[in-house]
Amino acid sequence: MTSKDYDSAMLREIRNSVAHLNSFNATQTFDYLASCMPPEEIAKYRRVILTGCGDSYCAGIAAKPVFENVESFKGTGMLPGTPTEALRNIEFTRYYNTYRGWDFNGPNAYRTLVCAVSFSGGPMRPREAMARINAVGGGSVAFTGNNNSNFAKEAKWVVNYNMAPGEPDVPQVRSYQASCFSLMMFGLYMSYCKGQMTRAQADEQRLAAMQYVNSFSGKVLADIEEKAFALAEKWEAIGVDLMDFVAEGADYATSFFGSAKMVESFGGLTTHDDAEDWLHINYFNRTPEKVGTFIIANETSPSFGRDLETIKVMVDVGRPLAIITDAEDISVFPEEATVFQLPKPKYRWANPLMQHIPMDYVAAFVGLMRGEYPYRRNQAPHDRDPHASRFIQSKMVVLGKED
Amino acid sequence: MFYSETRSIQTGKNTYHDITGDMKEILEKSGVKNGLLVVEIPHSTAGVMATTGHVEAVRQDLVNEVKRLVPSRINFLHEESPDDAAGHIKCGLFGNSITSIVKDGKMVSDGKLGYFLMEYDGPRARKFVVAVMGE
Amino acid sequence: MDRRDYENSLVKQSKVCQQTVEAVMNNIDYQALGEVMPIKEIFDAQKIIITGMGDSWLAGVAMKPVFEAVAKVETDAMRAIEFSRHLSSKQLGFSPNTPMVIGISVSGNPARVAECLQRADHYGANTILITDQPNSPSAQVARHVLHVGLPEGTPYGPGANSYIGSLVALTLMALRIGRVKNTISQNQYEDMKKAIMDYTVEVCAKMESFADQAFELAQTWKDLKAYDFIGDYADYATAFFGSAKVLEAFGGYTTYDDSEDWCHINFFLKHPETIGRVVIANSDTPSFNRLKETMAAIEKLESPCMVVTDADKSEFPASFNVFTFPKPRYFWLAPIMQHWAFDLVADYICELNGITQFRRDMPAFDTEIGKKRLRGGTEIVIV
Amino acid sequence: MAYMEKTALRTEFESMTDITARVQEIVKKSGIKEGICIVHCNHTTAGLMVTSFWDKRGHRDIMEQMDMLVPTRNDFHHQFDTPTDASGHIKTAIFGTTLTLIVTGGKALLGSSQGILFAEFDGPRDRQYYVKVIED
Repeated sequence: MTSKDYDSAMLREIRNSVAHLNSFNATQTFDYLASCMPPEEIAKYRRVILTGCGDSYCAGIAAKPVFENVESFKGTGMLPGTPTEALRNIEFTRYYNTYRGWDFNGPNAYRTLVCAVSFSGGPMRPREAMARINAVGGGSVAFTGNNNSNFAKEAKWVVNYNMAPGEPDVPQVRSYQASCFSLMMFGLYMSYCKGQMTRAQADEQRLAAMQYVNSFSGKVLADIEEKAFALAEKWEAIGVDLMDFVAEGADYATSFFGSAKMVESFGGLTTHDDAEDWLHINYFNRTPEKVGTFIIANETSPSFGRDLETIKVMVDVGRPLAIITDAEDISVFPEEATVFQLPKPKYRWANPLMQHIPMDYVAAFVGLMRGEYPYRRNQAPHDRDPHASRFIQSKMVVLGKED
Repeated sequence: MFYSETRSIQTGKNTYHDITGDMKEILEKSGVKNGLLVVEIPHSTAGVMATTGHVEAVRQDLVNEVKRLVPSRINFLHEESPDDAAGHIKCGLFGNSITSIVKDGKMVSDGKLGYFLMEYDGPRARKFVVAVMGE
Repeated sequence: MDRRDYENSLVKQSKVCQQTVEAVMNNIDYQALGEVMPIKEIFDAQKIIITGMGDSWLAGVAMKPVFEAVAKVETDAMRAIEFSRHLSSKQLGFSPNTPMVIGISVSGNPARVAECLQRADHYGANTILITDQPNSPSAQVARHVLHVGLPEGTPYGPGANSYIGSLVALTLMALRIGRVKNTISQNQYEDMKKAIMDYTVEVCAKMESFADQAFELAQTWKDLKAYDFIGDYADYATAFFGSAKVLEAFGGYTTYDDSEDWCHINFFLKHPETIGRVVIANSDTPSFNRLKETMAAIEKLESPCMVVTDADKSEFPASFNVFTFPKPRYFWLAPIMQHWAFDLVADYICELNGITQFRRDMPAFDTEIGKKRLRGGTEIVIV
Repeated sequence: MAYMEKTALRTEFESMTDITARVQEIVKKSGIKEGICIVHCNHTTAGLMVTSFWDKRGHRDIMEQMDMLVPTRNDFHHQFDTPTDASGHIKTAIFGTTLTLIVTGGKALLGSSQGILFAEFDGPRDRQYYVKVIED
């Protein structure tokens, strides 16, 4: 069997990811974003909160550096971006408190912009986020593929993905990429509206991101597929039954996302942590030879040095290890590890757009190898909540202005 | 003859509390006709002042003026809290006790002065002690 | 079977929990707090960032609410590596002595905390270290050092009392800030301090019955494939802490999430009957009703489930094993004690399965690289 | 003709920094012999003044007297930042942030014991000020 003998809706999404982002890029122009939320509105906001559930929360973590404009203020004399937080949806809607200045009769509240992400628009919690920020007078933007959802209707502004509907029951790759990309472009748009970068800089950064995406086409993606297939076969052969994901900063989004794909695709156990805390906690797993470990160690990341040290310990303790990296010289990694050497983006915030691909492939292949149906649909006991009432029918609670 | 009594009071932040009534009551209880009455506040950030008993605005002015004289600065050497440090100073300046002369079973200031427990920090549970001596 | 034959370090620590809190409360007195946090520096801090690794990071997550509710200063708990390598330098030193960076490391040895403090100091932020070793390398680079003062002779093993020490220290710091900024009165300040001790005494009085319950549960849970922890916000710290104890004590499989995201992700885990779910659900929290919805989904999956709560058993599905803790006078005290429920379970599982803590018996873990992983060869980089 | 230059400096908490030499240097650089020199500090918690530069302890006196006039209280209405910031705003309003000096003979006109001082009411901070010289 080779990887080409396998096919599934998820695999088709991964194989089409470059083409998909290209067509998505064509619809999410800065002019389109300006038609969603006018520049004079967006320029008012001094704090941004990115939120969503599951994959959408990950998209927020991935896009945060773009809102903070970490790349362009260095050495260019431009201003840093808007202070931005990526929050778990429940933490924003139920726990985000007034101590952040929300009780100063307004200014901080009405200068906070909440960008909530939900591709389907179905879950209650993102809608609750929109209602909550509206209740204190702040700004609400819905990022969604469903313009008619109650979630979109709750928001003051809507960024619609205008994407054709995908196949049913797929662990989502397409919508995650769209959410990341859309939020990132919105971050660039916000930065140039606020004068933190020029329009030319924003265009240049978008172009660089697309160049990075396109560098995955053809043989590069096919090679990743082969390598991921071999990895999936190897890990199935040694009986990997827990997967551990390690990354820091915006790359944490990728590792969290990757872990979710494993759960969705074949129900596998996963856990995730950063490279420092991993040494304190997850290091102690009793059966290291059965814990498939992914670490994202990008040369462009400020914690690359610590990643290398952690990788040494991982190999030393006997973990089956896969490294995802944008490093040009991969001789720094131990031979025992499977290294996915990915193209290096000009701006490091673009990494989360594509670096999840190896994990997605592993998720898809292992799912097919085990004959697992995504989301355990129509199987006991998971069929006891067939319409996902656990998050669609959840009660909406809007915390208003407290003191 | 000596009689004393301790009473409790719950204060607010930078509030003042009329204790004239309590003093009169305790004086009556003591049965002393001629002598001295002392009221003392056993705290270091609350004190006592005597001023006009009738006009509310005067007392508000007094509180404001005391605040202006000794603001709760943040650079006192005493590091507990700015209100606490300022409270100690106010207490030192304006005193913790007042003595009143008792004549014919009444304080000589009766009807003219009011006695006020001044809270310089708060809200806190406070006490004040009234003692009467004489015959 | 007698549970007294299956005691390891966590159970032993639970027996001296009250003495630990007493010692820390006595050690961190008014004077110690005043020296660590002069009034001017408290007023200078427009923001507070608490950072640390592993349990120390969780201490920040757990006590963030007391800073919000009492100190009323914007507070973030941040993983050490996120703070030292990924946080934008524009967030440090934008105003004198801001933010107030509180690093936590009981031993003071790992390089990363020293790196955090040096980076903060480099950009003009204020630095305070909470530690039990005032002469440690991290203490050398901190502007102020708060000595926790844990009693001597804590048995070697996964830390619970050291975690409590950090939690109590953070609480006392938040109370001092609140008192200085006059968000609480002296009365409230004293009552809050007393509430820490009152809550400790109340929980410690129930510790024996918790141990009974935990031992019974451990016997049915010892062969489960994995443990899945669910908690929101401050209770996420308790959930994550439980997961860390699983790894430290017996190296099992764990995973964790909040009540909302669990419904989107970990709901789909295969063979739910082999996964023990641990839910932290306190009745006063704003997401209590959400947690109940999540628990209804867990019930449908027929996973074994234990609940750590301050509410009555009757609030939860009948098949769940409920650890009811006393309700603290202030809601933010709950994380100081609620981790004990799973600590005890983890300890008994470890002993029932005859596993050595921290894998000290396994040759794979007995290597130079493994031993030096936290300190040796770790370079300090200021970005 | 006019000439302008920006100067950066790092201050200490509640400190005074003598910037006379730097201002004279800029005046000299401008090549202007007769005219006006404006010194402007673009901050809200730092100001400018002309005073005797001989004795640094005298500067401490000014700062302490300012502290007595405008104590750094904790109950300012301006609660957004810090008490030092709130009192700093008031002190700066009293001091002013702009000085106008006469330029004659290629130098800013100052008395024999007069100096130009940059007064920091918060700090330590990175600060800056501008000097503009305009020819008659």
